[in-house]
Formats: sequence, structure tokens, C-alpha cells
Amino acid sequence: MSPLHLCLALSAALFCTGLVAVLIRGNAILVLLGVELMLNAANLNFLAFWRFGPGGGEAGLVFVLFSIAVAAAEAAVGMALVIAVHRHLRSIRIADANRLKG
Amino acid sequence: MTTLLAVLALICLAPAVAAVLVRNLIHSALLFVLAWLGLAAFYLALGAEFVAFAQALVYVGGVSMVALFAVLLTRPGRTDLLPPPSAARAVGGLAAVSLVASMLASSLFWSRLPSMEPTAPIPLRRLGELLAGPYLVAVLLVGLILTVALIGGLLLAAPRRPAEGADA
Amino acid sequence: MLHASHLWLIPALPLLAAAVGAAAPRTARRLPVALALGAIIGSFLLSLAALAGALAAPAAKLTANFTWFWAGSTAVRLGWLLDPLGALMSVLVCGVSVLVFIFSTAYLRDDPRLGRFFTCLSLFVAAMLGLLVANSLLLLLVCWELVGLASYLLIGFWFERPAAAAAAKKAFITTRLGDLGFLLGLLWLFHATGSSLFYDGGAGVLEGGALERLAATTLPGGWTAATGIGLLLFAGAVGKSGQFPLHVWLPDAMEGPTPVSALIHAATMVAAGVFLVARVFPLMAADQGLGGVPVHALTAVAVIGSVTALLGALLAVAQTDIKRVLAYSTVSQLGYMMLAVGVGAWEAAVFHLITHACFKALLFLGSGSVIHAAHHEQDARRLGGLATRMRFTYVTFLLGTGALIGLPLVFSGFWSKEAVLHAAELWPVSHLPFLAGLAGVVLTAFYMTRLVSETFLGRARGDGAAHAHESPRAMTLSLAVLAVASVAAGWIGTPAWPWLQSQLTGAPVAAHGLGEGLGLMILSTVLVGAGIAAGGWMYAHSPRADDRAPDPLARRFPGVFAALVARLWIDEFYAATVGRLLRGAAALAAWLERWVWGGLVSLTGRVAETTGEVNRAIDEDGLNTGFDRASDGLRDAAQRYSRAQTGEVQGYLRAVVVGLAVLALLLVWGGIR
Amino acid sequence: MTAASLLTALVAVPWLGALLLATGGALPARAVRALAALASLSTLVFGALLLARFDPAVPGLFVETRVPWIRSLGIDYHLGLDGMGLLFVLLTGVLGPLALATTLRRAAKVRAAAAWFLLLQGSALGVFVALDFFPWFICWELSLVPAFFLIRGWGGANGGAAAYRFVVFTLAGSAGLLLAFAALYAATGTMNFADLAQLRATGELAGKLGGLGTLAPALAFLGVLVGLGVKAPLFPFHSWMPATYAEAPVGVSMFLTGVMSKMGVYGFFRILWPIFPAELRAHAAPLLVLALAGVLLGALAALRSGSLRRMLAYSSLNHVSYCLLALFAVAGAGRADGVAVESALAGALIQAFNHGLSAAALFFVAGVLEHRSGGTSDLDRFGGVRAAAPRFALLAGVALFSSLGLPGLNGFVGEFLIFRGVFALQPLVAALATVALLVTAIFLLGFWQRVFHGPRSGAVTGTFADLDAAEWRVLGPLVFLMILLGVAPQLLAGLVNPLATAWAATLTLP
Repeated sequence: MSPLHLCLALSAALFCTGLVAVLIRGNAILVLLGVELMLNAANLNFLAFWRFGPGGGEAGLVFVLFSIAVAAAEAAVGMALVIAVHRHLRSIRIADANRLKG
Repeated sequence: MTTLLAVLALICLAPAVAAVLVRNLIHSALLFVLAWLGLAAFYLALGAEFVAFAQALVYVGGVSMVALFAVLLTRPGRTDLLPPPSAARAVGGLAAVSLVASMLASSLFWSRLPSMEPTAPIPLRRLGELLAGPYLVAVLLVGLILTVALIGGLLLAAPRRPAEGADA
Repeated sequence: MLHASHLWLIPALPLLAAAVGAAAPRTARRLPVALALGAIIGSFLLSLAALAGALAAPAAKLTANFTWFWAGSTAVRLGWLLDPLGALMSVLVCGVSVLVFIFSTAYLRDDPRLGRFFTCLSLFVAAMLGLLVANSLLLLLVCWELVGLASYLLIGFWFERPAAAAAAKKAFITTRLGDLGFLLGLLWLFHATGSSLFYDGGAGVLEGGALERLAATTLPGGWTAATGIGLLLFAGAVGKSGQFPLHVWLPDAMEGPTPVSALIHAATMVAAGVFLVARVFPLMAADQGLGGVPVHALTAVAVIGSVTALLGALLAVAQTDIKRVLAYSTVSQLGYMMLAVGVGAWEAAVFHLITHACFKALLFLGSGSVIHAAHHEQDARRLGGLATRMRFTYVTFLLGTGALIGLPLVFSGFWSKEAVLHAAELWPVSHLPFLAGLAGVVLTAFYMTRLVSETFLGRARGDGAAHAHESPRAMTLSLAVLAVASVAAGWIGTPAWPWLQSQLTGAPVAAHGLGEGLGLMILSTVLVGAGIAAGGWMYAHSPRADDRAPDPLARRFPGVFAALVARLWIDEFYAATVGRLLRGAAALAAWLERWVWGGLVSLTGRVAETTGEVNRAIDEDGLNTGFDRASDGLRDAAQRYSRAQTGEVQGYLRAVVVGLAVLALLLVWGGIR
Repeated sequence: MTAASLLTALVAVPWLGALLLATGGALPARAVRALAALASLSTLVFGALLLARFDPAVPGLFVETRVPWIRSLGIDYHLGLDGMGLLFVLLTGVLGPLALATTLRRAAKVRAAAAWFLLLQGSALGVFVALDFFPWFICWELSLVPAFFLIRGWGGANGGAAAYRFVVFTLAGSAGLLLAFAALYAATGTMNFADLAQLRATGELAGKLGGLGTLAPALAFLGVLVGLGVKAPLFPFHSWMPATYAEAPVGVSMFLTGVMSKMGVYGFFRILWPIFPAELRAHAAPLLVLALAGVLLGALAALRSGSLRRMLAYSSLNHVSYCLLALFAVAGAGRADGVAVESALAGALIQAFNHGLSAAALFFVAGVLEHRSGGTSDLDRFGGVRAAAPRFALLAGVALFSSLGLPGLNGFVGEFLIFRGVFALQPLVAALATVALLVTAIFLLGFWQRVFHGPRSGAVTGTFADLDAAEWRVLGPLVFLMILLGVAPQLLAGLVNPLATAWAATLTLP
């Protein structure tokens, strides 16, 4: 197994873990953290292809930096939202925030 | 190198899986922090030092703190744990797993990607020039986003009225 | 002398009066009446001036044409025409109108809408005069329709009475049926010649070149364009002039006030059809002499005319309402005029039109005088004995009757009818119209004798008749003038001195002296005498005892009489055929609307329904049942789908992931690398 | 003012008025009405200014402005007016304020109603002046939104259902339009009407469109046809109409039938014919049958309608179908008979204008009757209105006779010209269509007889007021125009004659 394949496999596994967290955890905070994990998996792909790709891929590296920055912003806003929702509903169970019903 | 990476991968994956599965919320959050730390190490091994430190700083230092504060502030208690299993959730989980399985399969077994030699790591100076040069606008935009996110987070999380804030 | 370019003044005066009257306060009485009277007198004087101008050069067609508007790069032109026909008719219309107006001031004195009445009358006169001096078939059509409108308004003047409202509608619709033919004829003429002007310095449709072209244009089946156009225009005349088979509206139109009946349903408007045919006579006659034409236009006119002359006279025999008797008599006399045009003697038709206008106006006003005096009793069975109570009306009515039935030598009707019958006798195609005309003469004498006997002789059989008094001065004055005209109007066209015919045709007509037509005159005198004798024997000899006594004719010929009373079931026939056809078509249209077009929509909706497993039946009574069903189906389907919209983010995400997974698996197992 | 700013202001001022009303806070009702009236009347003023610039010697656009708008897509801000556009702008200018006044008269939530209405009016104007598909389509679709809310919010008891039906139908039609123009754009790279017509004239369009697939030209034609046909409406796309006209508030019904249906007719002349002349010619026969069916079935269905506004709706179908009848007859005949073609085309446009006047007036009459009777539209519930309200009866009578085509009133001229043209091109069709004239007379006079004549009965037995001053202000101008345009049709014909002549010479195929 080459390093690239290893990176891709790890990325896929992390993505899956994050996805499962998003899908089955009822707590909004954990869902957000799962999303972060999925973002990380994506970052890992960028890095892998930067490192083992056909070259000229320094954009991948730079992009990861931006991605991390945006993820930080997202986490901040997300957590703020969780708190706001909690104030509103007295709960952070995702199932209770079902106003999207059609 | 592969071996090192493989070990680091396990170090990173194991707490992640555990974080999804453990019932205690605080534990779960802490396990996520561990996973991020492992990932930072993985980055380091890949030769992306700057990214690795950024990862450690932002996630381990920032996001985890925010998450923990959120956990504490919302006081979910010990009852808010894994929801009872349901058919829908099983389907979701199964789908996620099969999605990843297919990704794995495609990347590992059918992929014709040649295993390239690693390119030379980028010196920090070069990275700085990149960020200050061609990507300057993007950097500024990200700064703007962060500022907006900060303000937005404050506005969202701040109590509507000071009186209400007392018990929130 | 009035120049052609000033002819528009003749209709403009009454039109102005009508406009001012319409704008005046509704309670105004004096102003509209005064305006209407002033305008009609002004028009009368102008008509006289026009007549003087026309008679100065009878053969010249003096025109004043102008462009109404442009359609694309083609001008739509109208014009005024000064010739003896139009000018004479104008004088006639204005003259009768003046008398009827004067009569009306007294007849409708107590009506709260007197001003409105005169406004409508002015509108009518304006339209009629415009029709007479129009030099364009299009302008003629415009005025023609306005005449129809005025007639509609006047028949339905007492619109609170459902019968009057229904009669007005019936008149408008029936005449409009004929007008469709008129319109099509006009369109065809426009298409074929590019003009609608009668006379336009050689380029008009009634002038040589256009007529030759029309007669030379042949259609499949041997028809020429001239025949087709002529027949279509004649259809308009059939409607307006109450010819069979569209005569049904005219008797019903008697629901209008009696002066209206006198003016427009006897003297002028109904004559518009005859006038039209006389006006376009060159066109109607353009196919004469051509071989291979299945039906010459004029032949059709003659046939319709003779049928109408006979039918009207027959139906008049059994009527009991004075005005209805006179109405059917009008139908019959109009038939005579058409007959005359059909056999080629349009000047005889116009002659009869003029005399008929005088005596029929007299008779109607006389009947109006009776009705007024008898407190709106117009059933002859409940009148009687008025000869002594209303001596003046009686005498004038007798004079009018004499003119109508054609008492020899003195009365106008005799001469004009003689001219018509003379022409019919000489018609080479068939003798049937002539024979029908002769039969009509007997019948006319008979039913008029019956009417006079029932109304004026014997003793009063009802309260109205018992308390009748002679009518006021304004009414009797009109009667007197018209009585003089009824007697004297015939003297302008006797065989010995055919002045009228010469003026109309623009060429001197040879006086054939009394000798040539003597046989016919004697014959018709005998026939009139026979009719009077039969009528007098049955009605005057032994007047009915009371209003319930059966009609003498009914005792002798009950079957025939019943058929005539029922007007030969022609109205019922229309109701059963045309009416039912139309109602059926409308029902079909509504059905199509509801089920087919709605159904198509519903079919589309069914697809949505099945996907959503929706089978709720919806009943909405409306044209769009189908559509409602479709939209409800859509909505239910959407509701069913919306159950999936739990509002839970994770549920949505799960769906996304399942989809992604399926996609990914497909891709992977499909071997896309 | 420059031409460009005139055109822009024409559309923008009503929109601006709508915006002001929508955002302007709580104005007193009088101020709302005054502002709305001003914004609505601006159309008439701008229309008059444009009329002053109209040059009968120029058959094409006499005012035009074209600046690039979205360069990457090749979309221009292209506005312009020719005689036809001006005709419809003037119609909107006349009917807009009257319909607005009618809508606001007894409306609740005056400010919202006025804002919606002004949005509707501006959008209709946009349709009449835009010459690029992009702005044109924006206005075309935008007009649906206010119409929907006006029908739903201020309409009758079933207003909601009618509004949905209306929107769904017209949206379905618009989808066809959009797809067709997407295809045109994909093939040619432009959505400009003039450019497309030019491409069509040089013969390039067929090849380019054919490049998308053999069926592409036919499908594009069909899309445009359906999109316009629903709006006009062309039989059988009219199913939305009776319910909509019956349920919409009276003022909106006036505007819908007077102006919005003309948007469809306008589109037929502005878009369908210049861009798809060959297709139109090829399918003229079936289309002619559809138009004839609209003429006849509209009249017959009106005969059966027991409800006043449904009857008027079907009558509207009948009258609008005359315009399309003329167009299809011309398109099918080619350059056969120049006089007939010009006559039919001029007649169709004049008829469109005149129908706008008379139909709006009749809907207003229906509205007055409904208001006086407490909301019923059932013909059997009236009787003897003429005795109760003679002035009203007089004006209503003029509108009625105008609608049934009495000569001397405006309705006659257009119908006569159409018949004159169609008779020369398709005699049988014209002859069949005249039957509808008779049926129209029957149902209109039947309506008149039941409602206005006879003894006072039903809803008319109590107090039944004659027209008040506000109603006079609506019906009076309409009736005045009916008489004026009936006597002097040149006022209208002058606007459309240059176009009719030019079209007859260029657009019909040999």
C-alpha cells in the first residue's frame, strides 16, 4: 500500500466516521463536531494530493489553510447557533428543532 | 514512511470512532480533540508542518474549547446520549458505511493512481510569499469571514435581553 | 337646392337633437320634444331643397365622397348621394315623421319618459335619413344598424313590460340574422370590387365596369358573384322588411307605442329593405340575361315577395288586435313591393312604398287614436261602435282603408298597386306572383272590411269603447294631413301621367294611357268589391254580440281559422328548429367546456394522482371540475410527499446519503474508475 | 426628456409608485389613493408624450434605446415602441387608472392593493416596450405575481382557487416560452426579438435551430405558441379564464381582460409571427380552426352562462379570438391579397384596443351590479335595473352595444376590418364566424333583457342607486372613447396603418 493510498483510505474512514456522527447522534454539538471531522477528511485529501500528486499542487496546501480558517469560523457560528437554539427550545436535540417541516 | 503513516492513521482513527460511539458527551468531545491531535501529527508526517501547527492551534486550541463551552453552557445532562436505535438510523448508518466502502474500494482496489514520489516540502518562506502574494485577496477575505463569524457568533449567542441572560 | 356635399345636414340635425336629448336630464320634457320637432322640421325643409336639386337633374348621380379612415394603405371611403330616389324618400320620411311627432306629443302626453321617447325617435329619424342619402353600402350598413338600434329602443320603450322587452330583443335578433347576410354581401362586394361606394365617377359598384366584372365572375355551380352578392344583400332586406321567413318580429314589434308602429313599423324603417333593394337594383339585375345562372337574384326576390304578400294577408285575416292586423297588412304590402322589385319594376315598388307610407301611417295613427280614446284597449272584439263617438277618426280611417285596399281611381293605393300588378302580369318567368298578388287584393279588402266593421260599427262591447271620446287636436291634425296624402299621393304616378317613374329612372317613361291596363284595373276592382262584399256580409251585416262571441269565420272554417290564429305555427317552428339548434349548440359548447377541455386537464392531473396514490373524489359544480380535480390531486400528492419532510435535518441528510451511496455503488460496480 | 428616459420612466414610475407604497409606512388612505392614482396616470402622460413623437411615416420603431446589459450573455437593455406598442401602452394608460380606481374603491388594505396593482401595471407596460426576451420575460412573469395576490387577497369567495388556477396555467405556458427561447438562445446566441427576426428574414435561423435537432424548430414554435396562447387566450388554452375573471376583484378583471389578454395578442404579433413565419404558415390551417372554435364556442358558451362575469369572460374569448383569427388567416394566406392582409392586420390591432375598452366597461358594469346586489353575479337575480338606474343603464347600454359590434361605436370598426380581410382570404371561415356575431347579439341582449328590462325584481326591488360620481369617472371616459373611436377610427388606425402596410409587404411569405 502506497502512502497515497493510505492517506486516501484514512480520509475515507474519517469522513465515514464524521458522517455517522452527523447521522446518528442526536446532539447538535456532536453533529457539528462530526461535520468538522468530515472537513478534516477533505483537508487530508488535499494534502495527500499535494504531497503525492503530479506536482505543482501547492494550491492544495494553501487551500487547506483557508479551509481550516473557515472551519474555525463555522465552528464558532455553529456553536453560537446551538446556544441560541438551546435558549429558544431548552434543548439541543436535533429532533426537537424540526421547524423545517414542509 | 508508510508504516509511520499507518500508525499515525490508527492513532487518529481510533479516537474518532470512539468519539462517535461513546455515550458521554464530554468524553465524546475530548475524544474528538484526540483525533484532531492525531491528525495534526499525520500532517506533520506528511511534511506539511505549517498546516499541522495550524490544525493543532485551531482545532485543539480553539474549536475544542468552543465545543466544550457549548457543552457546558447547554447543560444537556447525562440523559442526552445515543438515541435509541431505529430503522431509519440503521439505514443511515448503513448507507454511510457503504458509501465509504465504495470510496475505499475505488481508491484502494480499482484506482490506477500511480504512487508518486513525494514532492519537495514547501519552505515556510515560500508559503508566506504565496499567502502574501497571489492569495492575498483570499487571505483578506478569510480574515473578513472570521471577523463576521466572530461578530455573528457573539450576536447569536448573546442573550436577547440582559435580564434573560441570567438564567441562560 | 342643396348640394350633395351638404346632404349630411339632413341626418345631422335629428342626430344632434338626439345627442342633446340623451344628455339632458331624464325628467326634461319640453327641451327634447322641442329640439326633436325643430330638427325634424329643419330636415324636412332641407329634404325639400335636396329634392329640388335632385329633380333638376334626375339622371345625374350627384355624390360627395370622403375618406372615413385608412386601413393599411387603403382608404375606407364613404359618401353622400343625391338622386330622386333618396331625396323623395327623405321628404317622405321627414314628412311622415313630422306628423307622427306631432301626434306623439298628444299620445304620450302623460308618459314620464316623454323626453326619452323623442330622443329615440330623433335617433331613429337621423339613422333612417342617413341611410337614404348614403352613397356607400358601408355607410348604409352603419345607418341600417342604427335604425335597428332605434327600433330596438322604441319597441322596448315600455321596457318594464316583459312582453315589450322580449319583442324588442326578438326584433333586433331576427333582423340581425338577415344583417349577417347583408354583412357578408358587403364583404364580398368589398373583396370583389375594392369599394363600397355606389357611384364614384365610374368606379362605383353600381356603375358599368364593376357590374360587368361581378356578372362575369363565376363561381362553382354557375353562380355569378353578382347573384351571390345580390342574394346576400337581399337577406338583409328580408330581415328588415319583414319578409317571409323573417317576418315574425314585425307583429310582435307592435308592443311599442303606437306612434312608433306608425312611423317605423309601417311607414319608414321596414321600407328600408325595399329601399336597399331598389338602391342596389343595378347590382341585383346584373345577372339578368345570363345563361346558366341557377337562380337569378331578382327571381328570388319576386318569389319571396309574392309568398310574403299572400302570407301576410292570410295571417291578417284572423287577428283580433287592431295593430296586429295592420302589422300583418304591412308585411303583406311589403311583399307587394318586393314582388315589384323582383319582377323588375323597382320604380313601381318605390311608388307603392310612398303611397303605403302615407296610408299605413294614417291607419296606424288612426288605430292609435282609437287605442288612446279607448283607454289602451286594442282588441277589436272589445271595441265596436266607435263610428259615432269618434267620427273624425272614423272618416280618416275609412280613407286610409280605401287607399290600402285600392278603391279605384281616387285612392293612392289603387294606382300604386295597379303599377305593381301590371309589372307582375308582364313578368315573363312565371304568372304565380301575379296570381298571388291578385289573391292578396281580395284578402286585403276582406280583412280591412272586417277590421273596420269590428272596430267602428255595431255597438260598444267593452268599457273602453263605451267611454271613448274623440282624440285631441294634435292627433286629429296629423290624421287629417295624412288622409289627404293617402288619397292624393297616387296621382303622381298614374299610367296616364307617370311623373314619379320618370323621375326615378331618370328617363321619361311613356304614358301608356288607361287603355292598356284597363283590363287589369277592372279585374282588381272586381276583386276588391268581392272582398268587401264578403267581409261586409260576414261582419258588418251581423256584428258580433259581445266580446266572447266566436268569429263568424271561425264558425265556418274552424280548422283554417285556428291555423291562422296560430300564425301557421311559424314561430313554433322556429322555436323547434333554429331555437333548439342554437340551444343545442350552446349546450354542446358548455358541455365541451366542462368535460372535454376540463377533462384534458384532468387527465394530466391523473398522472400526478396515481404517483401520490390519491383517489379522493372531488365534486365541484363548475366548468373547471376537471381542473380542480387535477389541482387537488397535485396537492394531495404533495402532502403525501411532504410527510417525508419531518423537519429533521438528519432525516434529510440520511436521504441525501442514501442517494449518494446508491449512486456511488452504481458507479463502483459499474466499473467506472 | 429623451426617448430612452421616456421609455424607462414609462415602466419605472408605476413600479416606483408600488415601491413607495410598499415601503412607505403608514400613509393616510387619501394619500395612498392619490399617490397610486398619480403613478397610474403617469402612463397616460408618458403615452401622450410618446404619441407626440409618433411619426406615421416610420413603420418601425419610432423610439428605441439599446444598451448592453449583461454582456456575457449578450443581453441588451432594449426598449422600443412602434405603433402597435404605443397602441397597447395607450390602452394601458386608459385602463390602468380606471381599473386601479375600481380596485381601490371598496378594497380593504388599500395600500397593499395599490402597490400590487401598480406593480402589475408596470409589468404590463414592460411587456409592451421590451424588445429583448430577457427583460420582456421578466416583466411577463412579474405580472403574474401581483395578479395572483390581487385575485387571492381581494377576489371573491373562491379567489384562492382561481388565483392558483390562473398562475398554474400561465406558468405552464411560460415554461414553454422559456424553453423555446432557451433553444433559440442556444442556437443563435441572442434573445433579442429584432435580431431573431432579422436572422429569420435572412434564413439563417432555420439552419441554426435545426442544428439543435430536427424537431427543435417545431418544438420552439410550439413552446412560444402555447406560452402566448394561454395568455391571450387561444382556444383551448382558456380553461383558466372564466373562473379567474369571475373571481378576481372587478378592477383586476378589467385589467386582466383589457390589458393582460392583450399581452398575449401582442406577443403573437411581436414574437411568434416575425420569428416563426414559416411554422405559422405551415400550421395556419389548424390554428385558424382553433381561433374559429374560440370565436364560436366562446359565443355559444356565453349563451349558456348563468353568471354575468362568466358570460363576459366567454365573450372575451370570442372577441380576442377575432384578432387571432385575422392573424392566422393572414399567416396562412401569404402575399395573396395586399388589401385584405392590411385590412385584417389593422383590424386585429384595432379590435384588440377596442375590446379592451368595451370588455373593461362591461366588467365594470358587472361589478356595479354585484355591488348593488350584495355580491351576486347570477343573472336571474336581477330585473328592471333600467327603471331603477337609468343613467347607469344608458352607459351600460353603450358598452353593451359596442361589444356586440354596433356600427357607430368602436367595436364595429375592428370587427369589420377583420371580417373584410378574412373574408377575402378565407371566405368560409369568415362566413362561419359571422354566426358568432348573431350569437353575441343574442346573449348580450338576453342579458340586457333579463337584467335591465322588465319589472324591478330580485336584487333590484329595494334601493338601487344610480351611478355615483366615482363610478361616473370610470364608466364615463370609457363610453366617451367608445363613441369617439367609433366615429373617428382613424385615431387608432393611424397608429397601426404603417405597420400593417409594412407587414403586408414584408412579413408574409410569397
